[in-house]
Amino acid sequence: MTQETEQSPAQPRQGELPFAIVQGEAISAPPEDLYIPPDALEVFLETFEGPLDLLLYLIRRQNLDILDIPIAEITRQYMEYVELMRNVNLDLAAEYLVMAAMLAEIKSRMLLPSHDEVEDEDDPRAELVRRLQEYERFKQAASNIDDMPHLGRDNFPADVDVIREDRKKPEPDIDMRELLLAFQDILKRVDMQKHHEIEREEISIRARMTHVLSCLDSNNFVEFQSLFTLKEGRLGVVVTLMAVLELLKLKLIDMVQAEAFAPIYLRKP
Amino acid sequence: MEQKKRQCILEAILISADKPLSIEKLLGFFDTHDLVNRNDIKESLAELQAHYKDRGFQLIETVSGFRFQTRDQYKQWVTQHWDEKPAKYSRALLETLALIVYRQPVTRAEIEDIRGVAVSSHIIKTLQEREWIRIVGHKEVPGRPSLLGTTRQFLDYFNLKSLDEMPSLSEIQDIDKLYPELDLKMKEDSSKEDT
Amino acid sequence: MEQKKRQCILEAILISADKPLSIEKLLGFFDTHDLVNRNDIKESLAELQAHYKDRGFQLIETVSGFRFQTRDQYKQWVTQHWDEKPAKYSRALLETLALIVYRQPVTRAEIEDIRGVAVSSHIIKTLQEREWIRIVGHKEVPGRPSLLGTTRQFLDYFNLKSLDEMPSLSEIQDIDKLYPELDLKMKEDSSKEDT
Repeated sequence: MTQETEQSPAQPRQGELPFAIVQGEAISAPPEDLYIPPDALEVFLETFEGPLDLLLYLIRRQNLDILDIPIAEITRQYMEYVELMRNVNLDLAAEYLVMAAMLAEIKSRMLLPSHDEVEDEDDPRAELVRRLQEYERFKQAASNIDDMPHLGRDNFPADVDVIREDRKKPEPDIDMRELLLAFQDILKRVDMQKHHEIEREEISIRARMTHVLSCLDSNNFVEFQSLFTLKEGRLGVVVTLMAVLELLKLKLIDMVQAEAFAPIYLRKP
Repeated sequence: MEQKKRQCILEAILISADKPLSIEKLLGFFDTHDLVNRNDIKESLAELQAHYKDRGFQLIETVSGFRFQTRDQYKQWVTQHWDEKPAKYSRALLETLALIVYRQPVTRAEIEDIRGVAVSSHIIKTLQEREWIRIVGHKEVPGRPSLLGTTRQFLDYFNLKSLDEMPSLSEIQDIDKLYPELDLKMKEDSSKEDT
Repeated sequence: MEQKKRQCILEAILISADKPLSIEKLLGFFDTHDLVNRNDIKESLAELQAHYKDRGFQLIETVSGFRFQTRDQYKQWVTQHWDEKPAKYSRALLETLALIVYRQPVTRAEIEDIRGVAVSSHIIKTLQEREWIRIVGHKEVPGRPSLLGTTRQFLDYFNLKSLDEMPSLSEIQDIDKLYPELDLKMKEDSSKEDT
């Protein structure tokens, strides 16, 4: 099974997908016999939670009775959808293909002549209907949970100042090892995912970047030279210089010089 | 201790607490010579609930105890404290949570079976970090998969005294009620096509 | 907006605020079509002060604005909140702190990107209140997100003279060699957990 793509709530969702590009060629019109308006494709990834969800949607679009699904028609629409997804080069989840196979199997069984002598033979659609209905209940439950008042979204705990006797609230202790273990864990996970690259850069430059930023504010210019402490020696000067260059690259600071050989000033943009 | 003073002390304790406090815990705030018993506390809590029934905040009872919190109807103003809107939960997360709530103890495979898609590890991790779910045991099948269940914090977060207060799982839904939001969105989109 | 509703909204805002709010700031919580002006706010604040004049907490005005706080005469009870043992920091908090240490200056989104999970505001707030991290600037991208970095207090806590003394990334890979004695100690600690 492939993993569904869970989007972190903090990351903005991609607003618009480019419309279909097939073999390097942009497609301006969707297949004509497509029941689903092409706009639906844009919201596809955000809207459907999987093949069951898509099937429920297709059934509803045609106002079909879930208990009497015309499998052939639904299969056709479903396959068109899956095909379209493939064309737009989306990462097509294996679950959708499994469902397509299941639909095809049901369809083929329904095409076979029915055995009248076997009275209680199961409708091949029964299993699918059961799954759809079961899924639907939890889909509803999920939306019910979302509608319930959430602490921190709909209501907020009281947070008032406290007049208390002079005793300090004990704060949790951590030791360096705990902190490093946590970071080691992240490194391991990142190595496994390979999505992100934590560059193996020296911490001193990062730390100096923070230091330089804290020396600046947006109103006042700070003289470039004042950032350097000669006491730190050559290495310290180099580290500061690299930190400043890195901050400039990241556009976190501005550098101004009135004329050639005039003092250079830094400030936050 | 006289009634009014007791009420004020409880009010001060609860308004400055960072978590819900049970009657037992509240009792622990008093000294023996304060001469306060469980019934006194119950009585004061009821008075406080009545006192705050039409104010900007209220005293609610969750599974772990009593907590003062702002009322839902003022969230529009209260949320201005923060620059960012509170995170919206994805449907995948909510569906996974719903399955854990109603089917607990449940394995990840069982959740995947009903949803028809793999459950991402991020979702499980997010739910665990929020302390809404936890591993409650292991199923005695090959691989001994973890069984997931909800926590006390989950109930606290949703202001519930017990899981029985969750809306009951619906009967088979009327299919027409599905996806109203998508329908709307598509209508909007197509009306914009002419512009 | 009617007087009672305005009072409730202000009450809800003030009771959930983590710092004093000036009349100017309070005004900012309202929308233009709420039709609330400075005088309305002053009036409501006076009403609230009168309302809370003999309760467990009161509305006080400091130099930076209005703030609810518990009353002095109940401090003997309220202080019991802090008699409990300090809690332990969550894994999420430690990982967030570690990323701020090694990736600073870093935005919250960048932390979330690496950890794969949203970072709760609570964690950032806790770290800021502990004065281990602070906002060192803003990244020049849409939304100008805060850049987080560590503080002098963080170094003091860990007895470091500078961040250069933090173990390098390559040393972290081999953590057990760094702290062999700690490893032993932790094992002892966990065996003593019941005591």
